[in-house]
Amino acid sequence: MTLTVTDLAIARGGVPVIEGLSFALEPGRALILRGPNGAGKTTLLRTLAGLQPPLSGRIEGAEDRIAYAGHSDGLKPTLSVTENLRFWASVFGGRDIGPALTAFHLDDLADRHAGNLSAGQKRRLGLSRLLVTGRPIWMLDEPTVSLDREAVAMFAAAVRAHLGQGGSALIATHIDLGLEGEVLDVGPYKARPSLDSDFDGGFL
Amino acid sequence: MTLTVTDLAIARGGVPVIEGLSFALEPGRALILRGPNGAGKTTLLRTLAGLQPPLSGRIEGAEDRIAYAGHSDGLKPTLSVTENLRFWASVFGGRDIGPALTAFHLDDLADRHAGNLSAGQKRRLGLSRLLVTGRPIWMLDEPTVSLDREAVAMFAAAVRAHLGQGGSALIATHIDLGLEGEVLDVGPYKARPSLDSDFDGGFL
Amino acid sequence: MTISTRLNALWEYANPRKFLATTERVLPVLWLLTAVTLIGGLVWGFFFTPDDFRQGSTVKIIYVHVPSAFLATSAWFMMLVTSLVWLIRRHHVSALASRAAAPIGAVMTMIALITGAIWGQPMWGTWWEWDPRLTSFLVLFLFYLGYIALWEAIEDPDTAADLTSVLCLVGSVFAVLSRYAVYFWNQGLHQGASVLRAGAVTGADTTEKVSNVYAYPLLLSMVGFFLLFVALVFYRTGTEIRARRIKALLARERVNG
Amino acid sequence: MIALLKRDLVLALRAGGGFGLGLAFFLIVTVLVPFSVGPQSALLASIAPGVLWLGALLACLLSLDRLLALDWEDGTLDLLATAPLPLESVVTIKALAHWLTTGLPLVLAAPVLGVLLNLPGPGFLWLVVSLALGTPALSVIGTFGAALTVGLKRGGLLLSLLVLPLYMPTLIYGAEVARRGAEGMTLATPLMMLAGISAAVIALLPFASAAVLRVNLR
Amino acid sequence: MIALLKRDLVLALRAGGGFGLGLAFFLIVTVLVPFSVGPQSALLASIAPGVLWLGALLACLLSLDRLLALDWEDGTLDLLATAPLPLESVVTIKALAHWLTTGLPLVLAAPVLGVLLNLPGPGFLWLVVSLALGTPALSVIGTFGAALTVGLKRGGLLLSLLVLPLYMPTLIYGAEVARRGAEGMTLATPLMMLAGISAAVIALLPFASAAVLRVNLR
Amino acid sequence: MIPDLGKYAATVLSAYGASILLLVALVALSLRRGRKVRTEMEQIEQRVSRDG
Ligand code: HEM
Ligand SMILES: Nc1ncnc2c1ncn2[C@@H]1O[C@H](COP(=O)(O)OP(=O)(O)OP(=O)(O)O)[C@@H](O)[C@H]1O
Ligand SMILES: Nc1ncnc2c1ncn2[C@@H]1O[C@H](COP(=O)(O)OP(=O)(O)OP(=O)(O)O)[C@@H](O)[C@H]1O
Ligand SMILES: [Mg+2]
Ligand SMILES: [Mg+2]
Repeated sequence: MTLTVTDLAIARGGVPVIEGLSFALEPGRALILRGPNGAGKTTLLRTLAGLQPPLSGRIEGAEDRIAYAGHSDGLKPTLSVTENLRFWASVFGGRDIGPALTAFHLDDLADRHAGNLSAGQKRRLGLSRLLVTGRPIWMLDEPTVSLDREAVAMFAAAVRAHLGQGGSALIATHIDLGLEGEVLDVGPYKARPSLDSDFDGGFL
Repeated sequence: MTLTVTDLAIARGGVPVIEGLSFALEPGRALILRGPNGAGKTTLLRTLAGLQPPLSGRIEGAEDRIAYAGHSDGLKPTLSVTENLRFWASVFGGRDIGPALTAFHLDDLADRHAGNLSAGQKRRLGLSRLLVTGRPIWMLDEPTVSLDREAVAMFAAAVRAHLGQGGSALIATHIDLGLEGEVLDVGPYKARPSLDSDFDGGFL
Repeated sequence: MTISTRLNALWEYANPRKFLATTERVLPVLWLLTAVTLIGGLVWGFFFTPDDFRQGSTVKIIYVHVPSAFLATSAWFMMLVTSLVWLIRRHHVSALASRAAAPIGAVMTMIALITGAIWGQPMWGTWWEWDPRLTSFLVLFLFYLGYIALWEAIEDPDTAADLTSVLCLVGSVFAVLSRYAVYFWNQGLHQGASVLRAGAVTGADTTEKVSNVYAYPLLLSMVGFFLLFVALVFYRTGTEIRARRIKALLARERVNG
Repeated sequence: MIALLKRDLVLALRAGGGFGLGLAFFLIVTVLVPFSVGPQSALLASIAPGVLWLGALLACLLSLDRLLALDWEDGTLDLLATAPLPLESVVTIKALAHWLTTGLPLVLAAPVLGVLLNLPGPGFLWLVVSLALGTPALSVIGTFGAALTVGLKRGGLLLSLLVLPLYMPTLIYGAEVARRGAEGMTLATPLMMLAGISAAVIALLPFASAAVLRVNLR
Repeated sequence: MIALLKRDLVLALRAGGGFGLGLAFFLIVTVLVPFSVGPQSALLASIAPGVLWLGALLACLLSLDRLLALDWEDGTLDLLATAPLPLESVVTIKALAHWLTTGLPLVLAAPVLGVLLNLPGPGFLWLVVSLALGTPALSVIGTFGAALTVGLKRGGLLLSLLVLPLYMPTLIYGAEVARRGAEGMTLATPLMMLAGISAAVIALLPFASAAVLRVNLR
Repeated sequence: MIPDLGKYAATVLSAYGASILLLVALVALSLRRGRKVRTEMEQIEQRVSRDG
């Protein structure tokens, strides 16, 4: 099923940041979100993931189909790598965690506490969570932060495999991931609320 | 004054991660630290900054000359951008914050609360702190995380200006910063604890 | 006009601009009426009523004590209603009116507590007694404090409105529960509700009546307190609306700039 | 759901003794009371049921700020909110885990501390009964408070301020049961009220908590 | 140094009423006592000084976990440790800011709460004096505890557990001064002990706190 | 002018005093904040309409 976004407007902290955004994300495709710092990429991903309501516009085909990965990984430092991953697997219906560990070369670290990993190792563990969700649409906010070159390649391979199985991905990033996919620059959709708009309907 | 590191060995969580590392960082030069995830870059920087003691080896010319910037920025979300920066300026001896704000294009954001900035804007504020410390050696741990391309260029310009004034910089990063400087790969110095080494001298 | 169209007309005041325009017109009159009734009631009560044979001149405290106590509870009730309106119909003015009313309610509660404490000293020989009625007012005061603190602590206005509204709802339920609990826990010394009983006002109630000499100025000063409350709520809601608009304007300027 | 409960319990155990600490705090508060009010045993006996209830309440209260805040800070709540679990059950399980790690140990430890404070003989049974009925309500109400304040940077004290008045009815009836029990008086009414409050709160409040949490996650 | 103090005070104010909340907690604890031990005013009067001291202590205690933990979490402590300020003065200023935002308001509010608990007339003066002498010690000791637990993920309760025994001498002498004051007895000895403890703690403990903090930052 | 309040003069006067003080403070603070916010809003509205 395609994720369709029509004429979306979103706000952060009560201030509109993006408006008039429309796109469609088909199964098997990846869409790379770009835009300068503060453009509203994070806000857009959170809105699509259902964490905050849009100001206006329609989002179709998102309900319960999204695996979201934000700036923080949701790891518990006192649980081991396996325990962290197994927890998410059982929340999302109990998939096997073996393939996820292998895809991100975590087998050697499996029994380490997540708190004792380096920044990049933590991130790899956070990304491996995507594989156990079984959700078709991945929404990733700067997934490759702290990853070394080899790990970025692992990540790209994981995304490609996901697309190959009919999944899709929406990825906000500032660097080049080595992924083929359309690029959506959110810069042009920057919200410019007109100054004389009605005081009546709200305060803007 | 040159920062000289001789035969350094460092440990993280009781486990040696790097040993036999020696290098010298002269004024006006930048040294780029590279190495795969978990190689020990963060540990090395924290040791040089004096936050943790080395296992063995000597560090000369570091005392009170280092401005450290780690994975987190030390920003207070309820203080404004100016207030955050002015605090650090007065801790480090009361420099003017104007140039720092300008160098990272923060003038427009000056009155915003730091908590309401996007990830990249926060990072820019964190980096601008370096300019008000007046310290000659910068130690930066993945400084360009979340920065867009334009901001990475700002950062590179700031580093170049710092080097031009006789400062030096040690930067751990996975991406290309567009900075000329020697590269130090810490990979080869990975500690290989010999299993038969003396049990007496500290259980290893 | 049928009742429903009348009600619909009422909703129009949930529009910030309309609200501002209307209150702007009404407020001067309201302030004037407030001054007349409040000062009238208090002066009448303070200067022109006789002393009670048992309580002496302390009976005059009733003219501030009872109206403030009455408004302390009424203000919370108003906040409950406006919170519900916000949660159901999402009219911003309604949420802001709750916010504007809370400090007034808190001050009224404080006045009731302070005058009561001062009154208690000669009457019961102590400043404070864990009497259920006094205690439930203390609890009410704590609810006010928590409610105000929550508003202050949250930055995003809509989030703050949602959270404080839910708090007000849940808090109201617990406030009622506390009141019952407190009455169960300690049967107190305080007067029963005598003023508001019709019999008391007309003098037909013999046991606990507040005689007419006291009742009329008391009623007047209650009206005065009530009008003061209304005027303050109107005025402060206007302030909140403007503050909110400032925030929106600045934010928009930032986005465009 | 069971995975979440299990994880919360493991976390409580690993975080340097989630069980032990609530208990230790309870113990210490109880121990501090004789130091602050003086050691006369008649006086202590007369305030013992109340002090134990108050100590239990404060021990509960103190552990509330880690109930949701940790999961908020590291992004777990965002991820849970997009997971196939309804937030209502997330909140209920959090409250259950809190009770298992804080309330239950308090219930079990209360008789021991009763000895320290010269609690009269018949009081022990009713102290335990009242705590067993009341502490679940404390956990559920606390979860509501935690959900209200979770967005706020370290809302620890605001949380206390909001939650304490909500604890009032439970405390009054609970302490009343314990006190009447200790003095051998009839206690059917407060006992029923306590049970009623607990039941109502457990049945209804999770909906409010989930709603509030959803708002805070925006 | 002044910059740090000023920043801490501003932060306390901005964080949704840093001042108000410690106070509110103190108020609430005091209010809960009659609910749990019952409303008899003679009983209340006899435990009033102790309860007020205990309430002040708990209010202090509750705000300790934000004393250093916030600065730890966002990396500020790392940066401060590499700044030209000695850690000893950082720690002292933190304690001072804590006292100004928590201890001082408690001292000022205590008489009002004394009224609620029927504190006997002469007790008011000595309650205030003992709190004014004792709360600085509470802040300094608390800072030590906070420094000790700052590395641990949400060591809130562990902190309480470690700090409470350290609070014991201050509490004992402080409550004793207040109690003797209320009963009109002589109180020179406990008063001098209290003052002595405060002075010694303020002079020496910051060194221990700084040492411990340095270890925790590694 | 002041009526004879007997031995309770201090009580009654302090009760009235405290209440009136609190009421006046409440009104004064409300008015002060109201004025401030109003002028601020007008300034910003003017600036906004001039610029945009
Ligand atoms: C001799 C002393 C006192 C007298 C004669 C007195 C009298 C009254 C009266 C007549 C009412 C109105 C009842 C009603 O309208 O429902 C009232 C209400 C109230 N009084 Fe007092 N009072 C006294 C002392 C106190 C004290 C010491 C306090 C608290 C510190 C206090 C707190 C209150 C409160 C909170 C109410 C409102 C109760 C309600 O509306 O249900 N009073 N008082
Ligand atoms: N809590 C907040 N309150 C108010 N405004 C905010 C808040 N958080 C972010 N903003 C603002 O909203 C805008 C969009 O932020 P967002 O985080 O979505 O940007 P982004 O595209 O993800 O940027 P980055 O690349 O730096 O992560 C920014 O201008 C930011 O300053
Ligand atoms: N608290 C800890 N306890 C034990 N081991 C740790 C701890 N933190 C990190 N480590 C381990 O120490 C090693 C070095 O970690 P460090 O953070 O210095 O790596 P890094 O080079 O910065 O990696 P990255 O590029 O991922 O940030 C890693 O193997 C890591 O797993
Ligand atoms: Mg972002
Ligand atoms: Mg690192």
